[in-house]
Amino acid sequence: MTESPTREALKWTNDEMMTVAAARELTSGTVCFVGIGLPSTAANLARASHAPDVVLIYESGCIGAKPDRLPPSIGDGILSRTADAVVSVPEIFAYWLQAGRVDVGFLGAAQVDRFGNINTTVVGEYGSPQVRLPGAGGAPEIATSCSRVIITLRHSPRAMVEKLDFVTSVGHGDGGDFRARLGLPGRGPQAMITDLGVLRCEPESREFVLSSVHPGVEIPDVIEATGWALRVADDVSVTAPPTDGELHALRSFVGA
Amino acid sequence: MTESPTREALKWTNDEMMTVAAARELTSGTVCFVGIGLPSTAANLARASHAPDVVLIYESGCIGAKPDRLPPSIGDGILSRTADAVVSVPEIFAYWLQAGRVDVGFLGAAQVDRFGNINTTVVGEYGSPQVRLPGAGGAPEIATSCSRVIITLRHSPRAMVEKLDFVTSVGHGDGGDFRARLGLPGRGPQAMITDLGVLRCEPESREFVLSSVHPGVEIPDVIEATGWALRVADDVSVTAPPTDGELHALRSFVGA
Amino acid sequence: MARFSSLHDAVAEHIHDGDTVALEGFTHLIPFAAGQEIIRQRRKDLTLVRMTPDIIYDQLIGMGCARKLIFSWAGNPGAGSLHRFRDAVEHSVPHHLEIEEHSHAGMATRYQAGASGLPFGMLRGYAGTDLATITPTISWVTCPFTGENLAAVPALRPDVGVICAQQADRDGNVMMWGITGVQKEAVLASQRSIVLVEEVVDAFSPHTNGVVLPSWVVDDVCLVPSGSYPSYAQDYSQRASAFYSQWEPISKDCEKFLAWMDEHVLATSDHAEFLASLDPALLEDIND
Amino acid sequence: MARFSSLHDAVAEHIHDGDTVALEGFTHLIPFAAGQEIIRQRRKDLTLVRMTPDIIYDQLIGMGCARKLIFSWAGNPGAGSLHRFRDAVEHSVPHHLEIEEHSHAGMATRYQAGASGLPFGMLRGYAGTDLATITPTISWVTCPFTGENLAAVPALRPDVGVICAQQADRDGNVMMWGITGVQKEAVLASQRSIVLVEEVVDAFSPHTNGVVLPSWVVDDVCLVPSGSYPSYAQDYSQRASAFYSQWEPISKDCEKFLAWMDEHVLATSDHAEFLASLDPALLEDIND
Repeated sequence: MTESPTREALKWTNDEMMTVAAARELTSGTVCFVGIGLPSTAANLARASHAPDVVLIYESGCIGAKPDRLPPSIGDGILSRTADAVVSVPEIFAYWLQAGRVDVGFLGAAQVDRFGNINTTVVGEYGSPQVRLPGAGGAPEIATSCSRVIITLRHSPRAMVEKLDFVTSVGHGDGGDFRARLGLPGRGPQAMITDLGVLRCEPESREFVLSSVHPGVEIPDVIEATGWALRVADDVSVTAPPTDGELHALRSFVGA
Repeated sequence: MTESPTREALKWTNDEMMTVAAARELTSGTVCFVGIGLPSTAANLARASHAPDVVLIYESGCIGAKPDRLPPSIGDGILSRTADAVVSVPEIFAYWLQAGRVDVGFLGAAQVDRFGNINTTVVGEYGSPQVRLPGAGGAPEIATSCSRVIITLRHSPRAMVEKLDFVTSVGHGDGGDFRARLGLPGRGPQAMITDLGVLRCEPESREFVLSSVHPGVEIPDVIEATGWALRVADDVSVTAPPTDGELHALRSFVGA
Repeated sequence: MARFSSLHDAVAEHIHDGDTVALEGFTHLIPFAAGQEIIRQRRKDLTLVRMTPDIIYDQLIGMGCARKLIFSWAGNPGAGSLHRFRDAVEHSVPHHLEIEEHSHAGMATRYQAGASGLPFGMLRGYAGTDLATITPTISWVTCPFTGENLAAVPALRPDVGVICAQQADRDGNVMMWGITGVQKEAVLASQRSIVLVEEVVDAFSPHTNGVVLPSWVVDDVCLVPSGSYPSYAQDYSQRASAFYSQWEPISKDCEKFLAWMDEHVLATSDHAEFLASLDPALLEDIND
Repeated sequence: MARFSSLHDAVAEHIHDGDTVALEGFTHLIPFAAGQEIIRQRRKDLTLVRMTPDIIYDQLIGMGCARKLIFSWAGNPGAGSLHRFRDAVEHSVPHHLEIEEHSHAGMATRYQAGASGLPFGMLRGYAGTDLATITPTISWVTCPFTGENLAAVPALRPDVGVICAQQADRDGNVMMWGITGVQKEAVLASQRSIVLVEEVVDAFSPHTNGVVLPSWVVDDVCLVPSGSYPSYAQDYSQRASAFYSQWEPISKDCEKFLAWMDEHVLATSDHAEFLASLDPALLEDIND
C-alpha cells in the first residue's frame, strides 16, 4: 500500500471519491444503463471527462442522452431532447436491455451481500416489513442482462450484510458458477464501489473482496463497516485520488 | 326473386357489382383491415359513399388512412401521409389485429371451400406444386382475429372447390362449432362476394349458401360455377344493383 | 370515437368502486389531476396499477381509495419515500393494502401482453430472485425450440387506463411525445380509457417518436392544462421539483397529510382550483 | 459506431456465401440496390429472409444466389407473379430452393423475438392451418395462467440485416419515416447490419413515427440515392409502377431475365450505373 494522505488533507468528500471511482469504470464507447442519483452523476462525469463517447441509456427510454446538467428525474426533458432516440419503456427493456446491447449497468442497493446479490424490497419480513423499500424497478433485469454490473452504495454493516432479507436482484447467488447454472447471460456484478473503497469480484469464488481503499481510509475501517467477514485482496491498493480535472467536471455538473 | 334486368341492359360490369356489394358490407365506424386490390377499392368506395367514417387499416401499419386515389401498393405514401397513425408491422399485427380491434377483414383466395377455408399457398402438392402461389401474408391471422371476414373472389369451379389443396387460412374448418373448439376469437367468414352473387354463412352448419345473385345472373349459372354442390337459400334474392352514386364514386376512384 | 368531457364526468362515468385502474406515466406526463379527481369522488376498493407509483399514488393510498397495488417501483424519485404507501404496507394505515410486485421489465411485458390480446408475456428475468417466490403472477415457460426456461407474466387488462398526452385534435385523436413510457400500452390494454391533454389543436405538428392514438381507441378526452403538475409535460411544463421535496414532510406525518389533502384536494372542485390553492412559489418556473 | 462505406465495400465485407441475409422493407424503402450488389458480387448459398420478397428477391433467386427462402408473401404486388421464384419452387430452376414459410404475423413475431434477445415469440395464429404442419418452425406453448394454447415461432437472427432509410446524420445515426415496417427489428435482430440512405444530413428534422437507429447498432451506412428504386422512399422518390408491371414479362421468360440481368446489373458497376442503364421513361415522375 502506498502512503495515504490524512483525511484532513483531502480536498474532496468520500462521496465525490465514490462517484469518481464509479466514473472510471466506464471507457469511451461503453453503453451504460443509468438511473438517477450516483449512477447518473458518475456516467455523466465519465462523459464529461475521460469517456466522451460513453452512451447513456436511461430506462425511461432515452438512448444516447447527452444532458449538460444533472437531471432531477429520468423523465426530464433534457434527456429526451438530447437523446439520439427515445423509445417506449417496453422497447427499452426488450430490444435494448434484454437483447444484450448494454455493457454496464449501475445498481444501488439497500442491502448487498458478499456475492453481489441485492435487496431493494424490504428490511425485515416480506409480509410484515420493518421498512418497506421502493422495490425492484429495472434492477432484476439489469442484473440479468448487462454485460457487467457495477454496484454503488455507502459502506455500512447495515447495508453490506451477511444475509439479505430479500433477493431483489441476483448477483452471483451463492457464488461459483451460479449464474451459468441459471443461464443468466450477463457476467453479473464485477465491482462494488463505496465511499470507503472498491471491492471486486474474485474470479472463481465470485466473492467480493477489498481491492482498493480510498485515500485516507484504513483497511480495518472498511472491514468494520462491512457486515460480512470481508476478505482483502493480496494486492490491495489505494484508489487514485480524484484529479483536478475530475473534480472540476464533477462539481460543475453537480452545481449546474 | 324479383325480376332481373338482362345483361345487355346493365351499365356496369360484374366486377363493379362485386366491389359495390363488398363495400356495402361496411358501415360507418367499422374498422376494416384491407389489402391492395378489390378490398382496398371496396373499402374506399364505402368511405366515399355511405360510410364516411369507416376506419381503414393497411397491414403496412397505416391506421385510419384516407387516400383520395387508389394506392398501387400498401406502401404508398398516400396511405402513410393521410393516416391518423403509422405504426410498425409487428405492432399492427400484435396491438391492432391480434388484440381484436378490427371489425372486418377482407380476404381474397385462389381456392375457397364451402366452409370459407382459404388456400393462397399452392395448387397441387405442397412439395411439388403445379402452381406456387404467393403464400399466407397477413391472411391466417386476419382470419383468426377479425370479428368477421368477408371473402371476395371471382366465381369459378377452379376457385370454389370441394377440397382445398392447402389450408392457408381457416374459415369454419369442417363446419359447426369448429372455430369455438379451436378457440379462435373472431366469428370467421360471414360473406363470400363474387362476380356472380353473394354467399352467406349459414348459422348452424357454417356452410356458405347462395344468398343473392347479381342482376342478370341466373341461379343455375352460379351453381355451375361452383365446385361444390352449392345450396341456395330459401329466401335467395337479387343483389340490389349499383346506384348511380356508388358507380360514380367507384369510377372516380378507380380512375383517379 | 372519443368524447370530449370534463375530467369530473370522465371519472364519474368510467371509474367505479372496485375497478382496476392504471394511471400511467413513466416519470413524465403523470396524470396527477385524474388521481386527485378520483380522490374527490371518493372511490374505494380500487386495484391501482402502475410501474412507478409516486406522489399521486401516495395520495390515493393515504386517502383510502386503494385495496391493492400492482407495481414495480414505489418511491418519490430523488426526494424520499412514499410514506402513505409505506404506512399502508408497514402498519395497515389507513387499512391493509394488498401488493403485487414485479420488475419494470415484468410490468412492461404485462402491459404489452394486454395490448396484444395475449394471455401472457415472457421475458428473461426473475430467475434466482425472491420476487419469483412471493409474486404469484410470475411463472415459467419453456422454449419449444431451445429448451430455455423463461419467465411468464399474465397480461394486464385494467378496467380503466388513464394517461396524460400533450394534445388532442378536434376529432379526439391524441398525441404525446418526449418520454412516452408505457402509456400507449396502458390505453390499449384497458377496457376503457381517459386521456388528459394540455391543449386541443387543429392539427398535430411532427415529433419524432411521437405517439398518436386514434380517437376510436380512446373513450374520453379531457382538456386539463397542467394536468400532470407537479410532473412534466414536455414543451408545456417543467417538473415542480420543490413540490416533490416538500412532499416528504407532508407524507411523513399522517395528520399533516390529511390536512393537506383536505385543503388542496377535497376543498377544491377541480384541477384549476387545486393549482390556485398552492403556494404560488410552487408554480414558478414550470413553463417549458 | 457505424462506418460510412460504399455499398460495394459493405456487401464485400459483411455478406458471405452461405450467410442468412434479411433485406427488409415492407412495401416501402426496399433495399433493391443492395440486392443487386449481392448479385454483382455473385454470392451463393444465401438463406434469404423477408416478409414480402418481391422483384429484388426474384432477381436474387433467378441468379442462383439463394439456397433457401424464409418468407410470408412472395409476389409482385398488383402486377403478377415472381416467376423466377415460382420457377425455382416449381421446377428447381436454376436449382432447388428450400422454403420455410410463415404468416406475416409469424414473421414479425420472429423478428421481434430476435430483436428482443428471446429464443422464441408467440402469437395467436396458425391454428387449424396446414402451415402448422408443413413448417417445422411453428410450435406451441401453453399459457401457464389460462391454459390457452398459442403458436410459438423461433427468433430470427440473420447474419446480416440490410435496410433502406431516408437519412443518416454525420455520426452515422440513421432515420427513417413513413411506413417503417419491420426494419428496426431486422437490424436489431441481425448480427451485422447495412443501412442504405438517400441523404446524409447535419441534423434530422422531426417526423412523427420516425424511427432513429443509433449509430452504434449499425455497422455500415452507405449513401445510395434512389437505393430503393423502383420502390418508394417517402419524401425522396415515388414507386416506379411501370417497372413493376414491366417485370412480369421479363421474369416470365428465363432467357429474357438473364439478358436483362446481364445488361442492367452485371454490366453495371453500381446503382448509379444501373439507373443510367434503364429506359429514361422508367425514371420519370419518381420524385416525391
